[in-house]
Amino acid sequence: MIDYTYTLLIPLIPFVVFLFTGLAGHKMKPMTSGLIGTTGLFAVTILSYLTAIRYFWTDHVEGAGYSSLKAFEIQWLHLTEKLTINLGVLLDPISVMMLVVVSTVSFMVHIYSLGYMKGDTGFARFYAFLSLFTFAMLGLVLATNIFQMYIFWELVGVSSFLLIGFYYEKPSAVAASKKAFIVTRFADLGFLIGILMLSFMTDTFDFQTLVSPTGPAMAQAGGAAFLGLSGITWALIFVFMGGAGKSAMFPLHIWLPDAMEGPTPVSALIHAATMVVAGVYLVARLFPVYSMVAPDALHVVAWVGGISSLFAAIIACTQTDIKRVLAYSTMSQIGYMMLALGVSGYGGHDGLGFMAGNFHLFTHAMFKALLFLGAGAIIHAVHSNDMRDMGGLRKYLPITHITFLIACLTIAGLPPLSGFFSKDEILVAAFHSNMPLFIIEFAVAGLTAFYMFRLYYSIFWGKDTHYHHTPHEAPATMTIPLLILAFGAVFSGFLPFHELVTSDGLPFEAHIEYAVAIPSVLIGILGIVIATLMYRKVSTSPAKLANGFGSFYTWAYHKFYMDEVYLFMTKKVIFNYISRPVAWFDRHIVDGFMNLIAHVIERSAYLIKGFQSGRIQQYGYVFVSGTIVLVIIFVYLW
Amino acid sequence: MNILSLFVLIPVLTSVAIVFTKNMKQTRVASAIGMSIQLILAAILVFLYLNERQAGNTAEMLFTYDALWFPSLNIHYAVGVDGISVAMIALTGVVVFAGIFASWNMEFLTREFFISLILLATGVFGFFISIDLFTMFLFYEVAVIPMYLLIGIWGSGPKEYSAMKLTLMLMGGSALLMVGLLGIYFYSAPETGILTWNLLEISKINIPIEMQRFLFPFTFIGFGILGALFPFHTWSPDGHASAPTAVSMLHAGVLMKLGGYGAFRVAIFLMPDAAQEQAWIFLILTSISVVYGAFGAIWQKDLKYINAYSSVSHCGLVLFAVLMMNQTAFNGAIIQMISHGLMTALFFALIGMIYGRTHTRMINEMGGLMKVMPFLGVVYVIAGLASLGLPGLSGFVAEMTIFFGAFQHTDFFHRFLTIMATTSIVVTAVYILRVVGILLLGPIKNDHFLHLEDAKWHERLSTITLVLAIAAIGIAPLWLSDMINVSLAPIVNKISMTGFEFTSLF
Amino acid sequence: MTGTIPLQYFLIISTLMFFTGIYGFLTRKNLITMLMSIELILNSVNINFVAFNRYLYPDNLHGHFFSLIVIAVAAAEAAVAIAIIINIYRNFRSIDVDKVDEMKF
Amino acid sequence: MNSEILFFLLSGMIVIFSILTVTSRRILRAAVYLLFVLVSTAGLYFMLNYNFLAAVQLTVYAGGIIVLIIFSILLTSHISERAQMAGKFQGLMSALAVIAGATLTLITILNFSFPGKSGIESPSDVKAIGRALVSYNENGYALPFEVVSILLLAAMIGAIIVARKENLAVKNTKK
Repeated sequence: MIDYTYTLLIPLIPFVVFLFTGLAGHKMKPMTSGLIGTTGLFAVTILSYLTAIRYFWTDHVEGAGYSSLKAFEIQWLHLTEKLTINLGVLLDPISVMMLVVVSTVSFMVHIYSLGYMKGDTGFARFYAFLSLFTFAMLGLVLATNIFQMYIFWELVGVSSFLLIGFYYEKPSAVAASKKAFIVTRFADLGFLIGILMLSFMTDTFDFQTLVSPTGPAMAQAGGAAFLGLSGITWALIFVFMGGAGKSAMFPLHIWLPDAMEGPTPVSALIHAATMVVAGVYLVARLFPVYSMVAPDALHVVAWVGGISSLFAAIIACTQTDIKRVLAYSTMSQIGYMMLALGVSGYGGHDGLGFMAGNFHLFTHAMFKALLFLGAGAIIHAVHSNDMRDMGGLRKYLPITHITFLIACLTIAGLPPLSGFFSKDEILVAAFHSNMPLFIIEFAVAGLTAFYMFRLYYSIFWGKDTHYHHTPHEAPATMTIPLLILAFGAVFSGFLPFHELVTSDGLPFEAHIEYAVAIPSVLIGILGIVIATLMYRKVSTSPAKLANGFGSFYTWAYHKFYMDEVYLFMTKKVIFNYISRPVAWFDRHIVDGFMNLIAHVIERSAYLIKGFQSGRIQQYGYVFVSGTIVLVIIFVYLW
Repeated sequence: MNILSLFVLIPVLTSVAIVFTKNMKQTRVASAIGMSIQLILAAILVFLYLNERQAGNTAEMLFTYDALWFPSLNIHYAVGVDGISVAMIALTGVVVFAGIFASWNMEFLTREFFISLILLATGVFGFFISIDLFTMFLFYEVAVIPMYLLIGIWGSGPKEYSAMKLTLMLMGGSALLMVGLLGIYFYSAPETGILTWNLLEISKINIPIEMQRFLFPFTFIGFGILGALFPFHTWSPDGHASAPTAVSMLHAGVLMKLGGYGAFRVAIFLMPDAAQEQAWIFLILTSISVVYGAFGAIWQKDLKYINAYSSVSHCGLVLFAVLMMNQTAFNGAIIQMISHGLMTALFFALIGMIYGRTHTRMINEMGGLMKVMPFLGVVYVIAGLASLGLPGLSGFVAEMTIFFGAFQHTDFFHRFLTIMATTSIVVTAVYILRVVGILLLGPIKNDHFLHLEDAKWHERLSTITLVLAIAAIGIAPLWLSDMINVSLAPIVNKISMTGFEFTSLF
Repeated sequence: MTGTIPLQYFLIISTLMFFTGIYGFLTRKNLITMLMSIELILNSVNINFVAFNRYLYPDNLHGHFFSLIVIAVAAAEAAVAIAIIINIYRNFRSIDVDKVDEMKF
Repeated sequence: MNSEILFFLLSGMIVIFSILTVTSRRILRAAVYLLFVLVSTAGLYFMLNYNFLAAVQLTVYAGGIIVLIIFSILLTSHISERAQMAGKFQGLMSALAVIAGATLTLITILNFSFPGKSGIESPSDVKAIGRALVSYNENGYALPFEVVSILLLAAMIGAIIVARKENLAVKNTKK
């Protein structure tokens, strides 16, 4: 057995850094804590790459397939005789892949933030939170069991909450952080119920046991517990609810656009590359269970993914805040990944969707982090989030411009950039198993190209806006990560994912299917062309188009009024129709009843009190008449 | 000298010492020394206990001591601890210690205040070490009665009303409890005829089922009132709102735990048959408590009310778990008691400190406090996160253990209630974040707040002690959980002897 | 000297005096008049003692001495009571029994 | 015959003045009526041949207590002041109770057959009384005598202290 115990350090280093900078951060120079965080992350990145290389190549026996192995495990809590919560490190293709993604993006963001956050009062705090997040995310990725995943899932949620609300003096940031936390918390409730059901049925939390083809989970197939679905299907749907909340799937997506209130590096790290794909990762983790015993749950995953991607793409076409456009784009791309998992089968070439989903996760992390960091550089230069305040920036921000363009081309799926490969695999997988979803995704591919280039042209071309300060290129700490990520976005598509990350650990043959690839490239180009025509120069055509769609445009612009529905549900229904009556009921009915008892006793005491008036003559009267009565009774009547 | 008796003796000696102190400084130093010794003693007890268990001592109760106290009723001063009581004693030690430092600046009648506070602590410690039902009850009353003075004299707002309400409702509980305990006493020896108050001896026999049916509700509700059982919880919001800081801490932190502990130790342990039969009624009530308390907290505007309702919800979860009656749920209940004790004490300490600075507890009058008092703000957020069950802090461990324990029941009724109870974690998040958002974050609402100071050393000491305890349980729960688990075995055995099937009710 | 007067006559007189005293005690508001009513009651009791002594047990003087002692007690009681009344008057400017209610409730 | 007339005269005075004592609205007059009652009672004692007791009654009661009462009346109220009486309801109820009580007692007294005299009459002159007061044999009253003397002393001290309370209070605060 090859010793991987050192992987324990991967999550522990950020944790130690978090404790250190969190407790002592305000005592040292801001930059020191930033450098400590970055150095820690550098070590983590090195370890992760080392692990990946060892796991995928040097320690791998040719042709044997990749198995999962537990590098480390300790008991954390003992629940019942059968259920024990462990903490540990699990290595298998997807966790190692995620390790690379998380550490790379996190490292880039750490470097980038040295420039971006410079001078901010909460610099040390920012790095402490970043380390906390990285710790939690790595713990989630390396979880050996579903409960450990849940633990870190919550920790990830809270660090996301802390980072979204980083500018805590801004009410909108506070509201956004609250919203993000509560919505995902609600989803996590589903996750928890799912875990409860799953663990009860299978008596284990352990991933290796759960996904093993002879494991207890597989024995649960079939049967109909409720509404025609089996118990385990329901359990997995609930688990997926947790994933959908974290991954901002429709209809639990509403927190993601608001989460853009956080600092831009945070959006890049958490809300684009890592945390939001946790849902995908969760489904991928349990994929054998989904695929073998609960195909119905997998259909749910596929459709939720498909609908989300279309929904988000439409909204993205109408938004003007660049970070929100990117947020909807993220949601749309995650929809892709979910869909890929949802349409996938298990084993061999059937598992193409699985591979494609993970592949897309990987490439998406690169180009979306790049887009966000680019957007950060733009915001850094312009001090605005709104694309209407921008235009003609290509002259001022050459590096940002180039890297941003690369990212846009990648997401539009043009060969030979990485986005093309991963997206193509997804479309192929959908094409072979589910036609309606394929059509949706095909349309989304065009929309994606359109709105990304709308964004691109609005920022870098279009009108020549006059700025108060001449925008200048970001410092090297910010541009270097952009370049590195651009490199990743361009070349990560050539990674042989079909050999590395597959549903059953065995490599299979994958090739480009031209029947799907060519139309998808064409529709991408079509989207780019339309965007070019409309937005490269200032023109009235966007407004015309918007008018042409009429109320549909208005709906999309208002995000289909999802926020309003939620607001209605929370403010009106929960606050006014549940919480307020409960509070009233408690004060007036329950407490009123208690007070009533007290009042009745007091009244009766008041009545009796008259007898004990303190008036001596009354006492005397009672005494005399009492004596008389007693004498009559005992002397005469007895 | 038995180590357990020290737990009662030291507070008493401290109170005596306080009588002879001359000014505020001496008084608080005396109390701080006394309660620090108490805390150290609690730590030593945990250590000794674990050692003893390690050495293979499998007796149900350790460090027992028994002295006949009142022969004609066979009342003993009988003490002894198992893992559960040791855990509760450790909790009490921590909370009392923190409470002393939280009331460091009590200027009005300092001596009397600390004496009452320590008297209350004496009662609580005594309760947890007793295994004689009568002494237990005695200490229970000792703990409850100083509360009246503490709220009535040192409280704020409608303090007389609250003190009266709290005391009367708790006394009502005691009255029910007394009936229950007397009943247990008179049915404690069906064969030998020598009646006993001793918990262990009673547990060896079976009280006749007819009597159990009658006595269980008395005992359970009697303890339940102290444990904020719906609908007998209304003393809690008013009482907490009026009580001074340290009293709220002690009250919510440990005194309410007397209810849960008693319900578990006496009601369930001694009358398992009736408990199985009647659990469903109380389960419904406690599930209501859990959800209802959480929803009630959303609408409140006073920090202490919010916390009081949150306590209703969390303590409801304790009773809920106790009634689920299996090992995991019991374990969860005990951890939840400890966890809630720590975090609610922390909350009340913080609220007291904030109130001491801003002179208001209305959240809509405050805002942006994080900027002016970062230390208190951060600790408040930590307390809030513990309360909403963040992994790594104690609340999570407790809640998860409870939910998994409760989910062991296979029937629809229990499942449904469990899922209902789990929804409370979302609602908890809502009200905690609402408070944090309004109170600490956002812009500073009042210029007057700009001049406020952050925590003083004693406040830091008080809060850090609690935070450390919360984090310790949250990060490494296994030792605590194992310590409790071992002690649960006799109780679970006794319960499993009853052949009652819940489903037969329907 | 009593001649043919039966014992009952003395008892009737004492009874009437006793109940008159009680009536006074129950109806007067003034503390001094209440004290006077008590004197009446004591006095009626004395008559009883003396009459029983003379009529039923003339061979000893128990009743007689009892009365003597009651008189002494009455004197002491009157002295203390009046001291109290004067003190009350000083504090309340009234000796009305209903107005002295400082300690009530 | 003479004695009967005297008895009825005395008893008539007692009853009438008793009632006047408790009903008179002028306190000073009530005190005087009380004096008459006490004097008449002394008359009854004379009739019963207890001369010493009658003398004590006259000196202590009529002489001492009544004077004390009158003094206190003068200290606490004006001569012209009319005493307040109880409300009608209270008066009526008290009268009813008192009448019931009196009736009951009278019925009892009249229905009870008292035993006759027993033994020989013992002397009740001052010399015999003096002897009895200080002797401690079967018919001696040394103990009650001493007790009463202590009581009187205590009452005297008590009365002084109570009446002087204000001065004491002043002293205490000074200290």
